[in-house]
Amino acid sequence: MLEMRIHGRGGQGVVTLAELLGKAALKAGQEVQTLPFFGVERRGAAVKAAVRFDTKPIKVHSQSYHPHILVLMNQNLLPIGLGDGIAQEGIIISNGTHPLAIDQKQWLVDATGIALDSDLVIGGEPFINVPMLGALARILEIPFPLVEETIREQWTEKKALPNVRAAQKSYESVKVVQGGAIHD
Amino acid sequence: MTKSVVFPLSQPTRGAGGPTGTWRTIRPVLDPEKCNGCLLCWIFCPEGVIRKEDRSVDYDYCKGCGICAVECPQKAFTMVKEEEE
Amino acid sequence: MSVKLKDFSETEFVVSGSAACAGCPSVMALRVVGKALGENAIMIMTPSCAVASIGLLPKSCYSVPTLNICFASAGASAGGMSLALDALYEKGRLQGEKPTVFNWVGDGGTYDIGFQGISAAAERNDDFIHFCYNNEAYSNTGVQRSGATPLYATTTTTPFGKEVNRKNLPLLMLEHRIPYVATASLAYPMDLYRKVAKAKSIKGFKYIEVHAPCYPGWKFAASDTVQMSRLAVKSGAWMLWEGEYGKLTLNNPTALYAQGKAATIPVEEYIGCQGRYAHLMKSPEKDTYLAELEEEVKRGLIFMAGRAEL
Amino acid sequence: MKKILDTGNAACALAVKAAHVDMIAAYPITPQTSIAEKLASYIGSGEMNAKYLPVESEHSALSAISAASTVGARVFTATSSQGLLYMHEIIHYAAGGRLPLVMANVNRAVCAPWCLYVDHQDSISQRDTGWIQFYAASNQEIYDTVFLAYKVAEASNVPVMVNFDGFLLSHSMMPFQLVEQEVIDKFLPPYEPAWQLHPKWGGTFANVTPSHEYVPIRTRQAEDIMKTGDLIKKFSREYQELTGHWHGDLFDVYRQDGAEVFLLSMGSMAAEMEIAVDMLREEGIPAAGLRLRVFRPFPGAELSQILPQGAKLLVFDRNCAFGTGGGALLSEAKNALFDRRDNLKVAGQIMGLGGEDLPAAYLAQKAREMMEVIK
Repeated sequence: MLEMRIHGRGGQGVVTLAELLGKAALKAGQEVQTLPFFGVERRGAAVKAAVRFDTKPIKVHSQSYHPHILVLMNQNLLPIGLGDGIAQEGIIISNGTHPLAIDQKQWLVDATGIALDSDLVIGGEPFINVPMLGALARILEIPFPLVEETIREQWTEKKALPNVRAAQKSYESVKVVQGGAIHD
Repeated sequence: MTKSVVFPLSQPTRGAGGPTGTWRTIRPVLDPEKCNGCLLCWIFCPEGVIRKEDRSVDYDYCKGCGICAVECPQKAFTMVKEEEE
Repeated sequence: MSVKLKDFSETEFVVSGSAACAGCPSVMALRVVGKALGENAIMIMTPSCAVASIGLLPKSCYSVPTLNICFASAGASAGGMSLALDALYEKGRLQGEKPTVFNWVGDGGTYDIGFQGISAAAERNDDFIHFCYNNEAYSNTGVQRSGATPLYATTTTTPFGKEVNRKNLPLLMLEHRIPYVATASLAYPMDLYRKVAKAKSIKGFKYIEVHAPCYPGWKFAASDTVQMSRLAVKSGAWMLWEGEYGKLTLNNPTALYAQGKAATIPVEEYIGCQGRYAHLMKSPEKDTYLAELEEEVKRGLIFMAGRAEL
Repeated sequence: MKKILDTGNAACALAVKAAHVDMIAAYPITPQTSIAEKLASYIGSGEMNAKYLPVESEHSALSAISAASTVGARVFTATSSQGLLYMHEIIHYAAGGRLPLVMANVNRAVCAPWCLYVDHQDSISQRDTGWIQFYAASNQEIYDTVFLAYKVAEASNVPVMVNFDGFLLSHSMMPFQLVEQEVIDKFLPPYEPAWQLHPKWGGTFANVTPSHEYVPIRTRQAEDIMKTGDLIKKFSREYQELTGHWHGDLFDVYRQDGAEVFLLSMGSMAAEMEIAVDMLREEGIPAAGLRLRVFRPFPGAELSQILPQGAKLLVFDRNCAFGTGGGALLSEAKNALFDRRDNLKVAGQIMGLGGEDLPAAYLAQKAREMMEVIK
């Protein structure tokens, strides 16, 4: 079983990201589970959700303590994310342009930039969950057509199009950082 | 499944409260000569024991409240003591 | 529209030999209601004298199909039943005309424990008639005070007289802006019949409150039950009116009193013969109390006349 | 049929829609709310041919569907925690009136103090009301159990409560397979009430009843509830034949072969318990998982049958039976096994209250501790 924990802030669409990722993984033939953290959600407050992937039905229902993948919707969530725990060989993927100062293997995607470029702005806020979706799908080796299909099922054609573009952009531009150097 | 035992259902029954005629100490007696058929006794009788047709009283269930005697504009009903058996 | 007694239908909701007290106002009023509603109706009851009057299972004194449910449930249960009937008739699982669903509930089940559910059903405009037969106390449990018990009346829980007044629940129901609200009296059966027939013809939430003097509770002679109802109206202590969507109309004789075209009888004539006010009648301050109650009646008439102008 | 990814609450609402329910009344409460929202939306959009009554309380929700049931409608409501407690009076009424209601209860702790997270105190508090109680452990099981619930309720005239864990199932998305409508319709034909309150038939329902009439009614009710265990077994098989879906009947037993230590629990913790069983097996402990799917009627005879001579039964309670020193499952299990004359041993622990997290390793540790106690 592969476990992922996503950290974000209220209003960033963390639960929707988990849902879309889960749906794409289901299309890829995996068993999945999304487990939102249940608090009284307030805009801007730290929120989190876990997503589990497996080849057989998932029996775990407890919280995620040692995820293999830690997702940070903002890089300033690093202390919260690490504080909640990560697997020994766990990797971190964050939304940003510069790598985090950590020893773990990390991936980087400029989800905010992609959201702004793709007109994914609602009420002045860049909507970063779909760009993050593209990046996570790439890391999980989910073929992009399944991501596109998932997005097209979620939104009407008009709304789906910029989202598909953004997801594709992040799917292609997410980079792995090793030894402080950014790799494609 | 025996319905009667399974479901708590009751059926409309005359005298569901028992032989309520025995509750009386006084009974209404109609003087048909005085009655003009206004039907006020019929509609005011709580138990519906006064027949619409002839204002005759069903003494099996009349409780003897006396409302018919009070309300009759013709004073056609008289309340009389139950015969002692 | 005037209806004659001889035109009243043969429908009887009450089968003779009920377990009600001799001279009970609830079964009396229910007989009139049955004649106005006709056979195609379903009744819902919550704990009350009307339930205690049924007789014991497997016998029932009511020929109209009847659901006995819990005390606070009348509003929701009638709303739920009516909506379910809508579903079943629309789906063709029941055929013919939908029965009139109505509550037959006392002032406890209406003013007090049941008020939340009734207010909510009124706000939703559920399709049924809520009847409150108001005997101004919890008579079923042995005459305890209720929200409908008037000022200074004694009950077993107000042994020295109730120190606060009743609430004007029919007016509160009018302010729900429901399709129809009416008050009625045992002593005016034609008026009651007309109001029930009217309520039956309207879709949505209808509220009818019948003033129902309870002789064991109020302590007067059983034979005077209708008389007491009449005195309540004639003194102005109970008012006859109806309202549609918040618009109020006073009915006669209340309208005549409110307009000053007829005079009410002194309130003493109404309450003086009720044992529940005996302590007032014997009090050295009797006149002060009576003046206060008289003032209360006057104020009520002026208030409702003013409300009818709106 | 297609497999979809959605929450436990969505699974529940989809099943209620497919069950051709006629009338629904519900009041929002966390974590149940989205069931009511989804059903209101299905009805509003015309996807579902039913009526929705937006009541002002849970007491009213159950009062409304109880009355609706008496006129012959298939009905539904859903609630949680305080809402379930507020219904208590009508929960008894519905069972005594033999109304075939189905209610979903999304398990949540009760106050004071306030807590939004899962435990089973709410539904366990209703254990003597005469309702059948299911506890589901996955979104698929929630979906499938709703159909089974109507089937059993209408065959027995005993109301059914379908329980599942707040948030852990209600808000957690997991894949589940939908069943074709024709198959559902075959399993669950249109509701044919045994009687209906209607002017055509008359009758007064539930008036005051003297002792000599009350006793046979209550006795019959108690007997009929005991018989629903066999109905559940029968209908679970029938459903399996039609759909291939199987979650166990009264119990779901995991790794029974050669087992001597049995870990008994309910709800989502029982799913994770299987991982704990695997851990214990790896240590050489002959453990098995016993997931109780039906708490009422309590399958005492079946429990006894599963347990071999000298077995160790470890009971994990997500509730507290205050004043007994343990949880309700422990009391029930001991009651069911009292007549055994072998050296069977039973131990119990209360855990997971107010959403306390229960990872498999923790469950395994608790199992080891209990084994020490009854060694």
